[in-house]
Amino acid sequence: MSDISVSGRRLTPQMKAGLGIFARYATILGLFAMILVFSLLSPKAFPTLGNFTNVLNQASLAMIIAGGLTLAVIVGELDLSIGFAASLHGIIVTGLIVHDKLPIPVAVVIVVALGALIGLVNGFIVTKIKVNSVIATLGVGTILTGFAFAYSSGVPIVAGVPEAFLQLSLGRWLFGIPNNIVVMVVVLGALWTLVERTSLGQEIQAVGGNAAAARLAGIDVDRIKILGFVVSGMCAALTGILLASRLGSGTASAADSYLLTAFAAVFLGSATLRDGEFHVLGTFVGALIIAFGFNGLNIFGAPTFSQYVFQGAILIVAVGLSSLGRSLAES
Amino acid sequence: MSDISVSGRRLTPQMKAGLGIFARYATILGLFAMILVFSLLSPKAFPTLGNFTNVLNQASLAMIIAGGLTLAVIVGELDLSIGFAASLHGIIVTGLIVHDKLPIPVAVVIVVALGALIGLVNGFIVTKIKVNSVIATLGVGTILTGFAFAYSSGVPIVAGVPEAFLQLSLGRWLFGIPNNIVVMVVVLGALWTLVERTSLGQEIQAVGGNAAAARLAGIDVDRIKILGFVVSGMCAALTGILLASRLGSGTASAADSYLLTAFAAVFLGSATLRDGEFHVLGTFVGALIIAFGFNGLNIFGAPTFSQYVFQGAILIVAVGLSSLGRSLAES
Amino acid sequence: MTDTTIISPMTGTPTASPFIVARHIAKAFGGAQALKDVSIDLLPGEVHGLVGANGAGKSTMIRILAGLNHPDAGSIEIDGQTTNVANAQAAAAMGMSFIHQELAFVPGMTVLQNIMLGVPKPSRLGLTDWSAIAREVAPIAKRVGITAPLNASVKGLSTAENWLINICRALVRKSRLIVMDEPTASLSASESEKLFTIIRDLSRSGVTVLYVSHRLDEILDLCDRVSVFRDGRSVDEFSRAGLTRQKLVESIVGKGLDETVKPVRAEMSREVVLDVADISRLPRVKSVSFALHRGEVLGIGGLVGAGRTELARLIYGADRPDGGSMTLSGKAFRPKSPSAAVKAGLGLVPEERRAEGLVLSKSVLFNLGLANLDSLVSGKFVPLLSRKRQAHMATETIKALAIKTQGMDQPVGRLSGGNQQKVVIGRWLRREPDVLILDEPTRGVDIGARGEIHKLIRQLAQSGMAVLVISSEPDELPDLCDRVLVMAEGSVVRELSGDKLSRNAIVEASYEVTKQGVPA
Amino acid sequence: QDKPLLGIVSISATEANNVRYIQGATKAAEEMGWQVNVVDAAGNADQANAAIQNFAQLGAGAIIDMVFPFSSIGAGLDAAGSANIPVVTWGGGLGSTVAATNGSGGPMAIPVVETMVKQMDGKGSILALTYRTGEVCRNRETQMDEILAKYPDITVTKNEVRIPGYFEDGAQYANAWLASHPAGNENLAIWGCWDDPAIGAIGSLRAQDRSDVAVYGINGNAQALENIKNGYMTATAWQDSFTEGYNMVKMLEEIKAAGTGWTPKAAEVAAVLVTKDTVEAFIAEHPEAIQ
Ligand SMILES: Nc1ncnc2c1ncn2[C@@H]1O[C@H](COP(=O)(O)OP(=O)(O)OP(=O)(O)O)[C@@H](O)[C@H]1O
Ligand SMILES: Nc1ncnc2c1ncn2[C@@H]1O[C@H](COP(=O)(O)OP(=O)(O)OP(=O)(O)O)[C@@H](O)[C@H]1O
Ligand SMILES: [Mg+2]
Ligand SMILES: [Mg+2]
Repeated sequence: MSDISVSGRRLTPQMKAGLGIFARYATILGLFAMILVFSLLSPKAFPTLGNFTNVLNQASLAMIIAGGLTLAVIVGELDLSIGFAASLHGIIVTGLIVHDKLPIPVAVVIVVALGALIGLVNGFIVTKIKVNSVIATLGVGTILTGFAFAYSSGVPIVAGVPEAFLQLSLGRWLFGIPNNIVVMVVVLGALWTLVERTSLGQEIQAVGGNAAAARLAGIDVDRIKILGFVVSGMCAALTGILLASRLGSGTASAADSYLLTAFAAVFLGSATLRDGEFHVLGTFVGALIIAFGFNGLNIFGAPTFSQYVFQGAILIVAVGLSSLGRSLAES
Repeated sequence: MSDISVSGRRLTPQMKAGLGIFARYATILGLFAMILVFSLLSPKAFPTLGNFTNVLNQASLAMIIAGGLTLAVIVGELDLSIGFAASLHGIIVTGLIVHDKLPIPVAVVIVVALGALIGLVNGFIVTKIKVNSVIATLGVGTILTGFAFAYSSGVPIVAGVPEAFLQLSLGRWLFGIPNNIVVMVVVLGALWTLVERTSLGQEIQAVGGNAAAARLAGIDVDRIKILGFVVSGMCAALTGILLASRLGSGTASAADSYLLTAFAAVFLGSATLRDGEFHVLGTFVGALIIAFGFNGLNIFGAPTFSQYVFQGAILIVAVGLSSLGRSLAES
Repeated sequence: MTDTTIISPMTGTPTASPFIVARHIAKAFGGAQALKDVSIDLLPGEVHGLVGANGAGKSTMIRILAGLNHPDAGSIEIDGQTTNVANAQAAAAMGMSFIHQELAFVPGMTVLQNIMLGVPKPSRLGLTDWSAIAREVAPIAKRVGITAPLNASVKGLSTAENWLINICRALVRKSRLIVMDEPTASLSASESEKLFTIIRDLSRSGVTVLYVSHRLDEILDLCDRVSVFRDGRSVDEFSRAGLTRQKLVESIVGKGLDETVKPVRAEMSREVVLDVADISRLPRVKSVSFALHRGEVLGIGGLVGAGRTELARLIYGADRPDGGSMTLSGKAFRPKSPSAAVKAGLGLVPEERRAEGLVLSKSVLFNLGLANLDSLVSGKFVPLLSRKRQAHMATETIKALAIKTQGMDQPVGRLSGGNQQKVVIGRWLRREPDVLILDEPTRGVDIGARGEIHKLIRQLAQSGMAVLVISSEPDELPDLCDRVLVMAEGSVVRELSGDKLSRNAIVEASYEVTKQGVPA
Repeated sequence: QDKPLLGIVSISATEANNVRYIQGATKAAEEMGWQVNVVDAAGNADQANAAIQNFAQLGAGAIIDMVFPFSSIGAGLDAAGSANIPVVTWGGGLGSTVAATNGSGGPMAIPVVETMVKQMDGKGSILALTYRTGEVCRNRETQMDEILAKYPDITVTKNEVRIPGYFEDGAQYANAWLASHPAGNENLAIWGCWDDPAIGAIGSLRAQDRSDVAVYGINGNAQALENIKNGYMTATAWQDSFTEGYNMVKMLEEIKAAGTGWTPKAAEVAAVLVTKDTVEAFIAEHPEAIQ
């Protein structure tokens, strides 16, 4: 179907099969190629266990929120509220701990429940009132920003944040693995199992693949879509909490920019291993590519403008290789 | 199909027909209701010719960029590069005028052509390399931010911006109609004619409605998609130019925030008059709702946090009324 | 799961008390009264036929039973209890399963995942136990005729195989009622035969089957009783004894109909319009050659998966061949896209009208215009569409094809299946391409309209068009075509014309390869 | 290769004052034989933390945090602290383990607000464009509130702008505010907690031909100075961010030499009030301010 295949030689079936396999692994190859290049460019600072742990630690928050978003996009909806929601959650969790003196675990549980509630509201507006998810979640996100202002008057909550709360994200686990990484692995592992290995996961995939068919097959499409939003909302809450812990404060709009990062990760991931489908493992790889790109360019010390150019190019090239391979394989 | 219709009474066909009509006009009714309420709340300041002209003048830039985006979404793609592109265009147009001393019309033409080129690149990456449009345009947008930075080293181009360039957006036309409004009307009028009244427009709509069917009906789908991106890119350029003229400078990231506004307008518009389809007139109404909502709440003097809450609610309610009416009508 | 577990052991007889009784059902969509007054009852263990012209309301009635639409008036009793089928889950819980006219499958999933869509699955520790499921499903899939491996993606499968998946799903659910809305429309003879055997087995073991089809011979062959819908009303109910095709046709159409219009064959021109030489795209199409003449209707028959659709796509530029060449009117022809093929003078009516033929959300007028845009514009400098020309074109086509629509502005997705098919064909009438390829042109088209479409195809040929018709229904080709190529496993195995052209010859040739092992 | 590394994390490498500061810092670093590496965190605090961690990973000699308040770079400070790398802030305040700060910017508001109040004769209406999430802007707002508390005849309407989007927000808030504050009734002024929102508001004023409203900004970026020259802005306070950057880097040597004995301190550089009357002289003295 690609015009590129028009020109000249025809591909043999073997070559096509090869290209098909290449397409599946192109983003992962891209990731490794990028790591290799940065390792050659900054051999002392980049390819160290310390730095890799560091990158994974940094990327964990984005991975958690992107993992949640993955469920929303698998069921065929966009959730634009996650960034704004995570900002609000960060403010509320610090508020509950600092002002209301709640024990940290209680505050965390309340905020995750609030995240689920926001997801429920999103899901209800989308499935029952049938508002397009772009408008619904943008609207809810805007409202949440208002709430964040109302709760904090826009002033970051800083004073009196207990050390124990900071340790939530700064602390380390067995073998010195940072807590953030542990939380991320648990969350993504749970999401992966849910989607790929349970019968609920089958329904989730079916709704996203063809909602009409899923409905005809007797799947409660609305329930599944709401579930997608709830998971997305809960992951946003987790990220908001960990971010507040990492920053040491609850700050309005601190997490807003996760929205674009999460989207980039999720869509990058859809080119990984599968043919343009969203999946949790892909999102993980997508987030890794973004994080290593940022880190490697930083460490190499590229001028600011070229950092942007490379970051943009990495996105396109990583997906482009895979897409091109696939379309040639299918030509 | 809605669960609401299951419960209890059945709607008569007449009621359903009525609801169907209501659904078509709900967003427009919402706009008028909103204007009415604000007029009652702030009878002196809000419902004046001067204020309405100001709102329209202010909204013109968002309308132009959203009008372009409408074409991209009609052909079934997202263009996330528009905000970043408009920022870059603003810098380049001032640069061409101030540093390269080009006549204003020449500079404008060059920058609009550059907008078309960026659209072409987006379109090429999406159709030929087959990269998902979210990744492609996010990547291109990031690269453009890098270019904006490289071109201006991050310093706004200010000194020596000629008054004539400022008059581009500050000037007024016959009967004192601001230039921005004139440009907006011309651009949206042209886009509307293109989409609704030409054979090319039929192809554009067909590609968005069902690309596979359009292809088999003999339409060059790739060409049409590229066209959608090119139009979107040109409108982003126009908005960037007018914004630079309004600010009197070319400033990096000045137009970035248009991205979300344009998306909100386009998706709001899809609930207007038609059944969830994107169209130029709808986008215009969507942008009006956003602009009047912001203006009215401000004039009424609502506190910042409640402004966010109301803005979010306006989005959801305007679309929700229409969607609910439609789903009841079709139940 | 073995065969015996799918089928509940109870053996019912048609005299038992009815399983489902629907009375005076009415349903309107917007202004369109799809059902006016429909009553039907289904007895345990019977095969109940449901027939009627396109748009008569068959699918709507089925969607109401399935809980997808809700009636405006009337009542439904299941096992003597008045019930409201709230949604698809409720229908499944009541023991009903459905094979809807619109295909229900998820493109990104495997065959097995699609079969199990919405079916409760065994699990271990909350995780789905796929290997156990595969063991149970495999024999059923085989029995239905699914040849693809269960873990293959459904993306590369043909329409027919996707239908088989839907049928398989209905069998895997242990249902008391299986509703099939035109299941054979996409199947060829051998799959159909397999399906009939399954239906008879099901019936014997007490499962009720509601069977919708436009193929009346099947209905007569298979059904214990037949209900006829006409214009949203249930007008007749026949039992098998003494029912003839003639009676059925009269009841459907509301008047007599001469079905035996053998098309008049004009003297065929020897002028070759399209010459195809050794076109391949492995593994689906292997070195196919033929010539298509001006004024000729050339049929391509064969079994499902024989490669006919793929051949059409190659000719049309929708896919690219790995080898071979073509000429069109003597000039080398190598379209790089369908749009190039259309410019060169080709037209295609695709197999999948909803997915590949129509912009469902757009109006009839819009869809009819798509291949004719050049002729609909006025104005020299700006190609503005002329509403007058559009309306004229649409009115003419709607009339010519007797498309049942509320008006030319009705969204095409709301037409009944057969009428949607007519819109796809109608698009090309006005454009008058040199070569028109029709892939399963009468799929889902009612008996009256089928005759009309056949007549129309002959007329097009007579006016000088070269027509290529692909059909899986062996009955269709002998009447319609001057010449028929039979394909099997990607190759043309037989050319039939004149006296040798008959239903049986086509069926026989379809199995040629399988017998000989290697294609010619 | 073995030159000490100065890591700079900027909130927005495309904002004029940030750029000036980076230029000053770079100049000083060159003089000292350091190499400079700038990361643009694009307003994203988490990204800023990541960048600081990356610099710590790299074994940087020192790290400058631009504008992110110390309260939002907890993880970064933690990483730098364990690697014994001093972190200084520009406009990020002094706290936690921050070694030094300047550009706090809060006091810069005082001369501007005082000028504004004087020109309004102590009565009238003000539209204040604020940004409370930012430490600097919040301090400026507090300064303004303290001064205005003495003038009961001045009513203030406060609106929060967003980043990004401050131009558009400034313009839209101005539009709405102007609609209920017609010309000729009272003294009117628009105050931006930094120049850019005020510049957005100027666009609205000019589009409506309203020359009765005085506009005040803070920071003194090139565009603000240009607007003062042309009479569209009344006053701004010029922040000498180049010198701030330069001085801060020079101080890094002292900080590193003192090691654990260092006492954190603020080393502010005075701002310059620029008005229509002084703008020509000012530009003559600081030609770099409008480049
Ligand atoms: N969602 C809808 N909106 C509007 N009209 C509809 C809708 N669904 C069906 N109709 C109309 O209802 C009538 C009955 O349609 P239905 O699909 O039940 O016919 P059918 O008997 O199944 O025909 P076919 O044999 O062509 O499949 C048609 O006129 C159709 O246009
Ligand atoms: N590589 C492929 N990937 C995806 N789909 C394919 C591929 N090859 C063929 N198909 C589709 O599979 C379907 C069946 O193709 P084929 O031509 O082999 O069968 P056919 O003889 O037309 O039989 P049928 O009666 O099922 O249409 C067609 O719709 C074709 O477009
Ligand atoms: Mg039907
Ligand atoms: Mg076929």
